[in-house]
Order: sequence, then structure tokens, then C-alpha cells
Amino acid sequence: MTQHEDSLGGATPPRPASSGAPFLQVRELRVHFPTDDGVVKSVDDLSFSVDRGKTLGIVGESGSGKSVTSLSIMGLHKAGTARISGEILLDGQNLVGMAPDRVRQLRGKRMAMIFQDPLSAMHPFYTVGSQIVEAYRIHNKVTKAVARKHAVDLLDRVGIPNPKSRVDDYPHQFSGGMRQRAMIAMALSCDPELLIADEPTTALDVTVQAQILDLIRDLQAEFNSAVIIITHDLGVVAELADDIMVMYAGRAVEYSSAPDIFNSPQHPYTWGLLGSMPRLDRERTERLQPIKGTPPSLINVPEGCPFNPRCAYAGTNGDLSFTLRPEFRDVGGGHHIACHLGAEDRLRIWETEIRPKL
Amino acid sequence: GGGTSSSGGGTTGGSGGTNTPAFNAALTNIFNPSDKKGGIVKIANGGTWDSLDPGETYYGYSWNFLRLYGRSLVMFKPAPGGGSNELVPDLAEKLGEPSDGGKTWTYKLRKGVKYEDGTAVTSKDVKHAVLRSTDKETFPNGPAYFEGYLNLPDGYKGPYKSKDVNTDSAIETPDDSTIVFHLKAPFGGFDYFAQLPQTVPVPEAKDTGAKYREHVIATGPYKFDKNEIDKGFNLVRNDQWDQATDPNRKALPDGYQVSMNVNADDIDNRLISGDLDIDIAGTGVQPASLSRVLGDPALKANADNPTIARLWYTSINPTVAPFDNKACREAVEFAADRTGYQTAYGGAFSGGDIATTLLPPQIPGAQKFDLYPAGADNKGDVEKAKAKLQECGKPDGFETNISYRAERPKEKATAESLQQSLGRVGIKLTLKAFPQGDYFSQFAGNPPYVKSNNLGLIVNGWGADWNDGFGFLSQIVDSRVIRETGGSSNTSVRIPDVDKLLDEAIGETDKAKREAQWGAIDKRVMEEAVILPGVHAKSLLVRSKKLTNVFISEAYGMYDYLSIGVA
Amino acid sequence: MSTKTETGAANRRLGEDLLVATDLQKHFPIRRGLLQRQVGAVQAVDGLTFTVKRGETLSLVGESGCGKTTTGRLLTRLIEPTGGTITLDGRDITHLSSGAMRPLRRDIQMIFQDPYGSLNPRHTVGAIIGAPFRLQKVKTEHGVKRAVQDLLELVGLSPEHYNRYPHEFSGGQRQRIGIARTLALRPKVIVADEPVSALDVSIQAQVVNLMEDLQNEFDLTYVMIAHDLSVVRHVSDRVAVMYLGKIMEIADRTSLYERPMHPYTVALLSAVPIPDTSRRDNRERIRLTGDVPSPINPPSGCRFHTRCWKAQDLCKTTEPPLVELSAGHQAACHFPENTTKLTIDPTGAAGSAA
Amino acid sequence: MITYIIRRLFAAIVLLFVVSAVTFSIFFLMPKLLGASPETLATRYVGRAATADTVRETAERLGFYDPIYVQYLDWAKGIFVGADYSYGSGVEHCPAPCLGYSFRNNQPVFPDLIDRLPVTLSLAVGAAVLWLLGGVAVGTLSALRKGTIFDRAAMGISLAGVSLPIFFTGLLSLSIFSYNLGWTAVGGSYVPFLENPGEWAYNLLLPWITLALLFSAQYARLTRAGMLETMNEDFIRTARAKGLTERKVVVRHGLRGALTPILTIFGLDVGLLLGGAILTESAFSLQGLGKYAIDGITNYDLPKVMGVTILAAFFVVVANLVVDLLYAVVDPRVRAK
Amino acid sequence: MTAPPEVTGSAADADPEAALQGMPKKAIQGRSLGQIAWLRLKRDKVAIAGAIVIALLILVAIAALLLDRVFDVVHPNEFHQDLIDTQNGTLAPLGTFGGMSGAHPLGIEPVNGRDILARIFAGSWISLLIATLATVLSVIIGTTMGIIAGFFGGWVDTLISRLMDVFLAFPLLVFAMALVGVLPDTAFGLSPEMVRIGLLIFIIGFFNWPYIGRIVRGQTLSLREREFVDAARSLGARGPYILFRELLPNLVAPILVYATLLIPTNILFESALSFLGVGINAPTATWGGMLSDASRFYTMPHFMLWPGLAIFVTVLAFNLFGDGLRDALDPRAR
Ligand SMILES: Nc1ncnc2c1ncn2[C@@H]1O[C@H](COP(=O)(O)OP(=O)(O)OP(=O)(O)O)[C@@H](O)[C@H]1O
Ligand SMILES: Nc1ncnc2c1ncn2[C@@H]1O[C@H](COP(=O)(O)OP(=O)(O)OP(=O)(O)O)[C@@H](O)[C@H]1O
Ligand SMILES: [Mg+2]
Ligand SMILES: [Mg+2]
Ligand code: NI
Repeated sequence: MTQHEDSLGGATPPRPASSGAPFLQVRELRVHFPTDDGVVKSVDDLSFSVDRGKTLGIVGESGSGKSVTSLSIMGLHKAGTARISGEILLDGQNLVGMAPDRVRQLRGKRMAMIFQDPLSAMHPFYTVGSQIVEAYRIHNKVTKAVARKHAVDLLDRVGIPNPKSRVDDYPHQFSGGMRQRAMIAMALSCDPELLIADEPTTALDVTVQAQILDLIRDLQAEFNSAVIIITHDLGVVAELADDIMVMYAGRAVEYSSAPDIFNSPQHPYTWGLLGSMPRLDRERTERLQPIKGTPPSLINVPEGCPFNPRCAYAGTNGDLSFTLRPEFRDVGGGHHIACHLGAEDRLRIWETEIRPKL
Repeated sequence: GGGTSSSGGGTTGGSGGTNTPAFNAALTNIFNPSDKKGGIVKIANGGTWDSLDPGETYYGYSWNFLRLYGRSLVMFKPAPGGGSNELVPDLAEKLGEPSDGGKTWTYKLRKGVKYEDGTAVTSKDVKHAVLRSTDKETFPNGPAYFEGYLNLPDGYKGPYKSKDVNTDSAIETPDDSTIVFHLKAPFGGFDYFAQLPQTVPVPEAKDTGAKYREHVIATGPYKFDKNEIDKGFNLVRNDQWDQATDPNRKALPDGYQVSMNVNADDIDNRLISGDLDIDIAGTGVQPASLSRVLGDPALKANADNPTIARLWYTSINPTVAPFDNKACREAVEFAADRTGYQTAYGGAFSGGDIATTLLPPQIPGAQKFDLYPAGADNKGDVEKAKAKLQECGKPDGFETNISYRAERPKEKATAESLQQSLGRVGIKLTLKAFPQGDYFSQFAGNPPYVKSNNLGLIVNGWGADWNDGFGFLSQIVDSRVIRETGGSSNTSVRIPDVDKLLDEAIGETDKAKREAQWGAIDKRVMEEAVILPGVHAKSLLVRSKKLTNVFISEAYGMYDYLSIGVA
Repeated sequence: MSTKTETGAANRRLGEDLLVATDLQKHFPIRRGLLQRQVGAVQAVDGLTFTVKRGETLSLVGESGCGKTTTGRLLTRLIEPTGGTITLDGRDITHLSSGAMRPLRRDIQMIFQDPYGSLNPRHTVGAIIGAPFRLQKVKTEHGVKRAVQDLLELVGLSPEHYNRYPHEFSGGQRQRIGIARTLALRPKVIVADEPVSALDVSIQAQVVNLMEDLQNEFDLTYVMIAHDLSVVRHVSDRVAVMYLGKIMEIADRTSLYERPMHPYTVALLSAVPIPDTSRRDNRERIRLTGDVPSPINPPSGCRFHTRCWKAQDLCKTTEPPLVELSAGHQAACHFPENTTKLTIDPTGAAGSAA
Repeated sequence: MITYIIRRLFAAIVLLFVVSAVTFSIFFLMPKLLGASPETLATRYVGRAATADTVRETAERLGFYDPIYVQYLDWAKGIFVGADYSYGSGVEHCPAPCLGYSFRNNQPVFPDLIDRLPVTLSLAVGAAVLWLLGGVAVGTLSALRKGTIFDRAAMGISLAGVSLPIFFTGLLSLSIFSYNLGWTAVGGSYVPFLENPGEWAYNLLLPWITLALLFSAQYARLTRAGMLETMNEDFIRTARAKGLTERKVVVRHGLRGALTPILTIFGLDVGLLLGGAILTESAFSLQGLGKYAIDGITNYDLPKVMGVTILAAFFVVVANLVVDLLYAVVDPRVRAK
Repeated sequence: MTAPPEVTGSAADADPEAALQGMPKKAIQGRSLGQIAWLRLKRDKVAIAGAIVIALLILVAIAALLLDRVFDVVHPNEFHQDLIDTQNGTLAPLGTFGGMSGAHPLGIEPVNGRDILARIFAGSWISLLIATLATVLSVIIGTTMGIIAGFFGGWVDTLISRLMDVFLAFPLLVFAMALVGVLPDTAFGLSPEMVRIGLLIFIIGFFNWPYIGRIVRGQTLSLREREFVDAARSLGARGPYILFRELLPNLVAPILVYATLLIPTNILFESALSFLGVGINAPTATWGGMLSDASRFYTMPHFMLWPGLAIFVTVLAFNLFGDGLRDALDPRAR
């Protein structure tokens, strides 16, 4: 990728940072998995950044590389399976290529993660309390009793009733929502500065989802940490995120502030997403507007724009879409997209074709 | 087969001593003579005793060993080589005195013999011991000579069941030291009966029937200390034993430690390494150790190779077609590979000498003859065999079965060898293995089964209860011992003349004549070709280096356990 | 429902009752102890009464574990009801034996939630879609294969897929295969258990559209089970909201979404995240606390009272009946919302049944 | 939980009943079906010199004339109320649980079993500890280094362990290590643990190793498979995300999860072994239950065989029960059910 | 509504068959699961090596069954006592390394001097036959019982599970010995050898089924919860259809894998039976029988080396192949 003054990888952060360098900065991240069938390019040339106190939402279809990205940041890819290149700067330190043990020391302390399925993500044989205690005592030299008290406090804070007695329960004795709260408590046990939540509410009911989202929001305000929230539910990011990155086939296709994405999306894929969703807040449409086709293989990513096989506007500018990979560029106001469509075309299509149908 | 006991009249017994290890150094001489007392003899048994009860045991090694804790009326002399075949008085003052033409035998007991608890031994105890041994339901394993020959009341079932029956018609005890046996018919060799452990006295008050084996009340120099049935036991000195009453025993060691059910290969290893003193079964080393012992001169110098009055043979069943035709049986005799047979049993050293007759050479009366010469190399005479098949009407041979005991590799090897050699003339054998526990009762010794399952050939073996013609032949050539319900050792000899000859020989009082008759019976049986003799057994024994006063007792075909001491 | 005109929909709505559930119950026994005595029951479904009219789409919504799937399995008679009756097209099928039920299975079919689990991974697509023909011994004009290929085309797959295995398809395509299978017998009613929940939004829309098209083409009646309220609004004619094995509210789509009467429905609707950042801060939210109680020991009275912000003592003791509070709008609540027109007497309503 | 245990014990009793009935049939019904008369059966137990009368009496005494179920019930009755046995000069009461008297040497079976149990117990437990430790260690390392030389070699070597029968490896190792090198005790040595724990261990070392070799392969493979699976679980990722050291991740989180299924098989194996390690006990001349069983079988000593079979089945049942209870201890999810 | 283009299918986190995701488009066309497994297996060099060895073994076994001589010179049951040291009485083979020579490449047995190579060849078919057929028997019984127990549950399950406990609780070796000792040698007009082979197959197979039964039961328990079973039921499928058409195909993989791992165990079992005197009748050669014979001559290890090696190679081959098969059939194993 060539360097552009306005590209994300460049010196200028995508959104002018309010103070100093962003807390997390990812530059030209590539995560490739060599497999028997070929190289899976799960993440290809991805750049973004998050500031302290800010929330970045990453959305995209299943398999678009959201989880792989978050695991790369946490250094959780199994040794030897992933080929990672690029830079992941956490508070200025590059995590890519850092000694595994040093990354380990950062994990849990400076950056923490919440997973999608809290039941399988917690060890079934240990009590919830002991799992939180364990997380706390790795990074804090305290006695068990102190750590336990800390665990009870945390459980209390994430809204578990009777934390004193529930601390000795096993994960299976918790309901889904409580498990996710416990996971959050575990992640927060060492006051991490970066919190990654990978589909934290996908497994939950709407009412519980709302509780959890509120909780994350409140906690972020309290801890002032940087948060990355990964989901494929645009509604969820709309509730939480300051910035939103839309991913497709291992790449970012659109990146902007949250209102921007919802009010003036510029990438056909984002349009497609919005069009596929029935919405409670709008008039009921007669018919949904699905994106045709299925997500691409990450081994043979289509040439040109990876979205071209499913894009209704792929033909509008010659065969550009089929041959040239569109650059991810700033189209003004920190709004980044990767699309060959011209600015006017985009605006016109959005205003005339897409918006009215939503 | 019979107990592992034997005898030998012919061998000249040396009695000198030697201290230099050499192959067969203890065969006819005392090796390492010594009078030093003390030490513990460590003994192992690959299996278990049939019974430690003197009234019930039938194993040769057991009879040999039993003399340490029990005293029968008469015993074999503890002397090297042929000297051991001599009967000497033990509990009795002298050998039996016959009267009534050999129908009544009287023994006088020595004075001062006591049980381990200090009570004196009386003739009533001997009588009780003999009578109880006739209860075969309680003591199934023991020999049955007494009930066969004593003039017991009809329907007598032993002292437990026939409690108040007067048995004076069979045994009288006029006083505490006299015992008189009354037989149904004259029997010249009654002293052989009197040496049976069944005459070891059993105090009636302490007789617990089948449980007596758990604690036999000792009369010998040793008594039981700890006895765990089927696992092992210890013998310690019996302080009530008085050397003055016993001219035969030296009682050198302080005690014996016996373990049972020890892996046979392990026994060899331990013997060779000196960790063990005696392999009590006395049948020699396992095949695995054979090459080791024979291949290493140092080891070989610590080995002895005695002959045993035992014949390994194969019965040829005339009840199974086509063996109802004598010529077909003879074809087998001719076709068999004798060296193969010998090798199957372990070769010249551990197997034995090729046999052409029934009687082992050490039994008085044994004659050397060979009715079916097997060619120069002893590998069978194929031409003659084919001729016999022609005569039998089966020129192309025939098919039949051969049975053996599954647990006995040597018998398996024999069957395989016969399959090879008989196969040369077209006799096709199918091998049938049977569990040895049921071999005689259900299968090979069960005439209806044999017939219906076409067991033409039955791998078999027999050892003399003691070294004389009667002891050797009576159970294997007498057609009257064949039981239709199974369980007999004789499976193929049904020759009326032989039965008659046997009766005559038993009644014969002239020793020389009698011995000649044994030889004649042997020949008569061989003529009928119902038995294919294999080998007259020998065994390769490892002589533990720690032992003193070691020698082979020809009577038992193994080391004399009574005399052994430890350095 | 692009082609479904308002009149057409109305016509259908006037259609007769096709599937009627009356006081339907399913209690899964819990057995314990030496003799495996029943010590309790999971009251998965506890007294459902509703009708499905020919040609309409009735949706069941509710939180996880409230008994939606159980209801679906009861309607298709995959499980035996503990109580109540089910009539299909006028015929009582509540306790039909599996043998007697077999021919009726042509009329009522089910689409399953998990597009991965509902197709046998060892069977080809041809075998899967052909199974109904074979099992029901349906004669086809040009042979089973042809019929299957027609079905494949119908659901937007290629006939060449006949010999492929399910693993070669994406989730959306698999769901199409599942739909094709249910269509094979030309059923009157299709019970669809969360047909799109496992799918990505973009694919979800494809499947939703397909189901609509098929409904129009074959005059299908759907019982749609779902938990995504946005999707439900899009696809249904009527919606039933379930909570802990009971129906809390059942109404026309518009009525329900615009004037929810039951507090639970209100809470559900307000919890749905809206993809619109402008609404983020000025939305009026109702946040329920806690979780759904256990169906083994459901709360007394109104089952929702433990989480209801309007609950009063009455709710703890008396179970509110499902009553029609406005035309075509029934709710089971002592203190319903949006009922300006009707005033009800909570105490008096307690005894009367819906 | 209590009712669960009671129910299991009840099932266990039924199971023991079935096992004993089948064993009984094999020894008596089967030969009968194949044409054996009570007398032919009795011939097994009368020695060489028996007369027809004796055979009949013995058949009578052993109850062979009774219908087979009566014989079985008589035997079974002894377990609960004891039994009386004639031993010639008198009658002896065998107190409950009476598993009968040996047909061969008139020894009551139950005390014999109790007497031999410690040997088998020592053998089985010692070996089990060895193979569990060895197998799990090798399996874990293999899983963590999947596909490396170490992995392949460890798996290959462990297979060599299973390919050789123990009656062979036992003899060979005895001959090498005990007799040639003198490192280990000779065959047949056994000292009770309470007498001298050091000697006990020294004497059993070689049998332990030989026996363990046979099993550890299987355990290594099981552990490897289990670890490969567990290490892919989500909770492992969580543990790493917390910043746990790799060692803790593997041991505290990975092994803990992987070992539970192994527990089931382990319980069954130990249970089976407690019923007697026939081949090992023969090779090393250990007077345990296996040896006792073989002895019983080769002599058609039915009460012995019944005794060992029942005891062995009992151990399997108990082991299964213990495993299930242990499961509940280890896995809280099981406890809930 | 547009028909979607050709599938590539990367949407499959929860997909048990997801192994194919991301494969090139062309390679994916119309491949059955068997083909996929085969493709994966083909890449597993070690497993293929195992498979080749197994194939060779089977070839050898068939050859041994058809030809009664190996290399046209040596018969497996032919004695060569001229090559045995009868002179010294050791009965060991003359010459070094257990009598290895051109005529007897692997040496000869002590005592009777039979050719070891010939016996290994001759023994191959019986050893493999017993092992495989016993395995087949176990698989048939175990699968049927396991599938029935798992599918019907309730008292049927309890009954079958307890039955499995009964079988597992039997000391198998003890049992086999008792049974072989009691049963007759001839039956059904078969040769005694075949009867004995049949008997061993029966015993080994019949007592091993609970192991497979347990596995199948467990799998069935989880399979029957899968929605495709409900789907079949909702189409009106009867019990047998579901059992054998829907469930069984899904059980093939674990069964196959377990079977390959059971075969070597059975070979060893036969050897233990031989050792205890209840194996195949002499003089027929089997590997197990050779090993048990050899144990009597453990001081001459070469004598057991070859049958031991044969068993080892077989065990290794089957295990490696079985492992490979498992990996190939189970997408999670990668
Ligand atoms: N270890 C791995 N080896 C090979 N491919 C991998 C590996 N991990 C992930 N992938 C592939 O990388 C791609 C991106 O996966 P990722 O899990 O990041 O998707 P996602 O966006 O999180 O999807 P979802 O919404 O389903 O969670 C997928 O195609 C996946 O199959
Ligand atoms: N076979 C069964 N045995 C016992 N309890 C059951 C069974 N099936 C379902 N249940 C219970 O019945 C209740 C309702 O289950 P059901 O599957 O119908 O819920 P659902 O609404 O479909 O939930 P979800 O949204 O999670 O699919 C749950 O508490 C469930 O645990
Ligand atoms: Mg993900
Ligand atoms: Mg459901
Ligand atoms: Ni660029």
C-alpha cells in the first residue's frame, strides 16, 4: 500500500486525537493463516486507532476478520499458526514481534477482552470467584483474601446480586447475562486501559443485552479506558460507539464517526447492510433489500474491490472495480472509505436510491 | 500319569563323597558331604502340592519331602544312586513280617517316637491314618492300594462315615506298638505299601479330616510353622523329635522355607543365581534355561542328569478305527520319528533316552527289545510303515486325531512331531489340545469320548509309584482299571492275556520269576502295538551351590530332600 | 410481503381458523430419587390459547427459554402435549399416534433454527429434499429427482446442487435447502423456528424475502418463531409475545408495535438497539432487571411481576387472564398500558377466561 | 446424591448377580448342555483312584444332581447367611459372606481372596500411579508439541509398549534387571506394605514398570487427544487473555479439563486390574487374585473362579461408582444433575 | 430474489464441517465427505504409510492363505531338526542369530527348527482374520446396542447400559479360558481349526462390544438431539429409518476409527490366549502363538523378535492409520 498523507497508516490519525497519540494504534495489520488449502488472508492491510475514553465499533459479516483482529491485538493467536505483520502500538509500544512473555504481562493488565460465549469462555471447573481472583493475582501481588474481596467488589459493581455468596458459584450456575457480567468483571479486574469486547451480547436476549450494553457504557465512563466493541449488529454499535469501522473480507471498507456512518454512509457494502435490516424505528418497508451473494473466500479474495461480485455499482466506472484494489482513503472529515465510486456518484446513489428505501 | 516317583534296582550305588563340581557329580555320590547343622533351605514349587496331608498326597516329590515331617512305617534309604531303592524301617523297628503266606503283615513300632506336641505315637494312630486314607471322598488324591488290598468290611467308607464299624478284619492293633495288616490276597511287596505316606501316624483326636492338611502333626524332625495353602509354608525344628529313635535322618538345616506357584522360569533363574536352593518338583530346568546350562561349562558342572522311572508315550487306541486293525497300529510304530519324540521332550539331557519298551531300565525285570526298528537314524522306517498300511488296507494312509494337554508344551511338541513323521506315510493327524485338569476325566481318559471323537492317538506319560514292575505297570496295562465314566490313565490297553498275566505276576512269590513276568507283559503289550513308547525320562537338575550333602535318590529320581544341608 | 396487498392480506385474515391451540400445555417431568419419581416439572408451555388463520403469519416472540420452540414442536406434534388441544384444519391432532399423524404431516411442516444441525451432514442435498417424497410415498410426475430439482430452483438454488453435501453450502443456502424440504409436501402450515437467527444480516434478508415470496406463491400459513423484534415486525401479520410459557400479549402487528399494552412487550421493544445514533441519548428506555425466572418454579400470580415496574400486590396473587382489550388485541395484564379507550376492572377480570 | 449412590449400589447387586449366574452357567450348564452327566463333572474332583461309588458320592456332595438353579441358589445363599461344609471328620460353618469352599483343597474361598487382595492391590495401584503419571506427562508434552519429532517418537515408542505381551516383557525384564544386573528384586518377592514400605516398593518396582508400560501408551494417547481438544477450548483463550503464564494455562486450565474423561477409563482399568492381573502375576510369581483365578480355572475349581469373578466384578462396579462420584467432585456441572 | 452465485462458504464458525472453508472454488465441486476425508488423509504421510503397511499385510495374508509355501522352499510346519543342536542337548538352532541363513532368512525355531519367516507369513492371515472379524463382530453388536440405547433412552438405555457393565465387569481372560476349555472342538462340519478360529473370534468380539457400544451410545445421545432427527420425524419417518438412515451414517467415522484401533488390541488378545493354552490349535502358526511359544525360550530373544516385530508393525500401522483417519474424519482435530 502506498503511503498517502490521508491514509490511516500515515502520520495523521484518522480522527484528530484530542491529546497526543492515540492509545491503541494499528497500522497495516496483516494476519495470514497458511493452511492446507492456501493462505487465509483473514486480515489484510488494516489500520485504525482508538483513544482513551473512546469506543470503536467494528462491524462486518461473519468471517470478515473482526475476531482475528482483536486476537492479534491481544497476542492470542496460537504460536506458529498466524503470520502477523504490521504494527500494533499500545501506548507507543509495538506488540507485533514483542517477546511473548512481555505481551503476556500486558494482557489482563493493560488490555483485556470479553468473549462472545461466556459459558464456554469460562472454565467449567472453577468458581467464578476463583477465576476472577486468578486474573487479579497474576498482576497484583496480594493475598488470596484481598483478591477475593476485590472479586466480590467487582461482581457487585457489574450488578450481580448477592456477590458475597455468588462469588463461590460455578459458571453454569449463572444465567447467561450474569455470566457475561462475570466475564466483564474478570476483564476489569486489573483496570485495563484497553477493553476489547468481541460480540459481548450476541448470545443474549434483548433485555439482557440492553443491560450489558448499559453496563459497558457506564464502566467505560468510570474507567476512561479505550473500548473496541465488535459485533455484526449495527444497532449495538449505534448505542455505544464513537467511531465505527465496517469490515469486509479482512479489510476496512468504511470508517467514520458513528453518526456519520448512519447518516451518510458512503460505501455500497454499508448501504447493503443498512438495507438488509428491518428497522423498528422506521416505517415498515414492503421488502428488504438484501446484499446478493455470499461473502468471499479469504483465500481467493476477488481481484479489484473484494466486494465487486456483490456490488450493484461495480460496473459504473469501467472495470476498475474488477482490477484495482480501491484505496482506503479519507473522503473528508475523517470519513474513510475504500471504493472506486466518485464522490458525487456516492452522494447521488445514497440520496436517491438508498436512503428512500430504508 | 502317576506320581513323579521312581526306583532303580540295577544301578550300583556309590557312597563316596566329592567336593569338586562336575556334571553328574551328585548322581551316584554325595556331593559336598557335611554334617554341619544350621541354615534355612529355600524351596520353590512351580505349582502346588496336591496335598500336604500324608494320607492324600500322590506326588513323588511330596513323598520325598514328606519324610521331613512325617515318619511312615518303612522308608526308602536316604542313600545316593541305587542304594536308595532299599527299603529300611522308619517308624517300625524292622521291615514287615509276613505270615499266612503273605496275607498278614506285622510291624512293631519303635519306642519313644513322639508327635510335635509331645504325645507318644501308638499303633492305633497308624491304623487310623491308614483307614482314613481309604475315604476317597475326603481324600480324593491319594493312592488307593490299601482299600484295594486290605480285607476291609464290605461297604466300609472310612472312619468318618463308618464310625463304629469294626475294622479288625483289616488292621489289628493288639498293643500300642504292634500293628497287623490283613490282606484279601497274598502280596509279597507289602513293604512298599508300608513306605507310603499313608502310614504316617495321624492322632485321631487331632484329625480334622480334609482340613488336616493345614496343620499336619509332625513326627519327623521338622514341623509346620506357618502354612498358607497354595502360597507357601515354613518348616521349623520339631523339638520332640529324638535323633535316638531315628537312624535315617540327619536333620541338618534349621528349617525350610517353601513357596508355591512360582513361575517356572523364574525358579530356574533363582536356582542359577543362588537365590533358591531347590526346585522341589525335581523335573528339571525349563527349555529357556536348557541352552544356558548346557552351553556354559561352569553351569553344567553344577548340574545333574538323573534318569527317572517314567515313560513318556503315546497310546494307540484300538477302539478308534482304523486302529482296530493291528497293522494300522504297527504302521504308526514304524513311522514314528523317535529322535523327534526325544527332541520334543527336551533332547537327550532334559528329555530322556529313546524308549522301545514300556518298562524303564532301572525297574527290575525290564528287558531290552525293539519290535519296530526305526532305521539307523532312529527316524522311523517309512518303508515298513507303508507296507503295514498296505496290509491294513489303507495304502494311502488315513486321518485321525491326536490329543495332548494344552498346558504342556512338550506334549504339544510331541504331537507336532508325530504329525510330521506320520505325515510321511500319509497318516494325517489333527491336533487336539485339552485342558490338563480335565484331560483324563472328560477327554482322553474317557472311553466314550475317545471313541466318539476319534482320538486315535493320545499323548500320555506314566511314572512308577515305586520302582518295581507292579508299581509301574498295574495302572497302565490292566484293562480292568479303565472306567467308562472317565479318569483312568490306561486308555488303550485292553488285552485279556495281559490282565491274566498281571494277576499271575502279582500272586507270584518268587521274586526272580515275578520280575521275569513283568518283562513278558511288557513284550506282550508291545506286540499288540497299542502303545508307542517315546522316551524314558531324564531330567536336568541344577544343583544349587549352597547345598551340602547333595545326592540323587534313584528311588525318587531327584535329589534326596531328607539329607540335604546348606552351607 | 411486497406483493401482499392490504386487501389481499385482509382477505386472508378473514380466512377460517387453520390451526387452533387451546390451553396447550407441556410440562417436562423432572425425576429424582431411587424410583425415579417425578418431583417437579419444567412448565415449558403452560396454557397457550391462540388461533392461526389460513394464509397469515403469526409470530411468537419472547426471551430465551420462554417456550417458543416447545410450542413449535407441540404444533408439529414432535412432542406430546401434556394438556390442551390442537386442531389442524378442523381435525383434533392433539393425541394422534405417530402412525395416525404421519399422513397429516404433509399439512404441517417445520423449518428449523439451526441451518447446520437440521440437515444431515451425511446426506446429499438430493437425499435430504427427496426424503419427504420417499417417506410420504408421494408420487411425482417426473420422478423424485426432477421434483427435487424443481424445488431447488424454487428456493433459488441451482439444480446442479443435487449431489452436493450440506457442508458445501453457506448458512443461508442451507436454510434454503431446509425450506425446500418443507415445501416438498406442499404443506398448509409451516412452523418456522427462528429460521433466520443464525444468519448474517445480509443473508437474513435474502431468506426473509424468499419466505415471503413462497407464502404468496403457495398460500402458506406461517407460525414464525423468533426473538428479533425487528424481523418479527417485518414478517408477521399477528404477533404473540410469550413469557415463561404463557402468552402475555397477542395482537395485530401494527397494534402491537404501536400500542403495546403489556409492560413486558413495552420493555422488550424499548430494549431493541436502534441503528440510529441520533436516538442514542433521547430514547426513553425501560430497563428490566434480573433474568427470566425458572420455569420449574414460575412466580405466582402474574408471571412477570418479579421484573415488572408496575407490579402491585394483586399481581403476586392473581394471574391476569388474556383478554381482548381492543379489537384483535389481547393482553394478560392487570395494569395494561395504552388502553385509553378501555378501562378494565382488574379484580373482576380475574375469573373470566379469554 | 445419597439416593443416587443407593440406586447405583442396587444396580451393582443386580450386576453381580448376573455375572455370577453367567459364570456358574459356563462351568455347569454349558458342559451339561454338551452332554456331561453329574458324574463326569464330579470325576474332575475325585482324583485318580476313585471308584464309581466315590464319584457318585462326590457328585452328591457337590450338589451336582440338583437342578442348576438350585445349585446356584445354594451357592448364593452362602453369601448372605453363610454355609456349612463337611470336611470329612466334621462340619464347618463358613460365615457370611461365604463364597464357598474350594472343590480341590477345601479352603474357604473368601479368606483366601482377602489374603491375596493386598498383593493385587499393591500391584495395581502402584502400576496405575506410574502409568497415569507417565502417560499423562508424555501425552501432554506430545499434545503441546504436536507434529514434532518428540510427538511422533513418544507415540511410536508407547505403541511398542503395547505391542509386546506382558508375559514376555515380564520374563525378559526379570532376567535382565533382576538376574543379570541385580537392580530389581527377583520374581515372587512380596513384602506387605505395612511390614516394610521400602521393601514393598523395591520388590514391586519391576512388575509396576512392566505393567505400567503396557497401559501408559494408551493413556499417553488419550491424554494427547484430550489435551489437543481442550487446548482449543474457549476457556483456554480466556486464561491466556488474563495473562496467565503458559505453564499455568496448560496445567491449571488445560490438564484439568482434559483429565476428566481419562478418569473414567482409568477407573475402569484399575477396577479390572484389581480383579487380578493374570499375566503379570504369573510372570512375576505374585500370589494375587489373578494367579488365584488361573489356578481356579485350570483346576475347574468353581468356587474359586466364582469368588474371583465376583470380586473382580465388584471392583469394576465400585471403581465405576467411585469414578462417577469423583466426576461430581471434579466437574461441578455433573454435581448439579 | 436472485439466486446466489456459486458457493464458497466461509460462513462457518459453528460449522462442524467447516474444514473446507476457504478452499479454492474449483476444488470444492461436488466432493463427498469421503472424498474430503480422503484428500486430507492423502496429505497425512504418516497415515498413508500406515495404510500402505496394512495393505501389504493384507496382501501377505491372502498370499499366505493361498500358497502354503513361502518362496517355494519352506513350509511353515516343516521340521528341520537337522539344524538343531541336539548334540549338546540345548535344542537351540545351530549357527548364529537363531539359525539365520539364506534358506531361513529369519532363522528357525528351537526344538523343531521350523522356519520363522514361513510361520510369520502363514500366521498373518489367522492373526489378521481373528483380529478383524472379532472387531467386526464387536462393531456390529456394539453399534446396534449403542444406537438403540442412545436413541430410545429410558429403560432401554438403562437395560443396555447395565448389560454393558456386566460385560465389562467380567474378567475377560478368565472367562475366555473357561469357555474355550468347555466348548467342543468340532461343530457345524467345520474343521477344528476353523471352529477354534470361530470360537476365538466370538469370544474376543463378543466381549469387546461394550467398548464400542459405549462410544456409539454417547454419540447417538448427542446426535439424536440434532435437529435433522426432528426434521426426519416431522416428515413422518419411523424409528428404524431414523436409526439406520439418519443416525448410522453419522456414526461411521467414530466407529471406523475405533475399529482400526481395536484390531491390534485383538491381535494381542489372541496371543494372551495362546499363552494361556487356549489359543489356536497347534501346529497352525499365529503371531500370538509364536510369541507365547517364544516366551518359553526368552533367553533366545531372536525367537520372539520377529513375531513381536510383526505385531508391532501391525499395531503401529493400524494405530497410525486410525489416528490419521480420525484426523481426516474429524474436522476439529486440526
Ligand atoms: N487459526 C486460523 N486458521 C485459519 N483460518 C483462520 C484462523 N482463524 C480465523 N481464520 C479465518 O479467518 C477469517 C476471519 O475470522 P474471524 O473469526 O476474524 O471472523 P469474524 O469477523 O470474527 O466472524 P464472526 O462474526 O463469525 O465471529 C475466517 O474466514 C476464519 O475462517
Ligand atoms: N426435553 C426437555 N426436557 C426438559 N426441559 C425442556 C425440554 N425442552 C425444553 N425444555 C425447557 O423448556 C423451557 C422452554 O424451552 P424452549 O426450547 O421452548 O425455549 P425457547 O423459547 O425456544 O428458547 P430459545 O430462544 O433459547 O430457543 C426451557 O426452560 C427449557 O429448558
Ligand atoms: Mg468473531
Ligand atoms: Mg428455541
Ligand atoms: Ni494506500
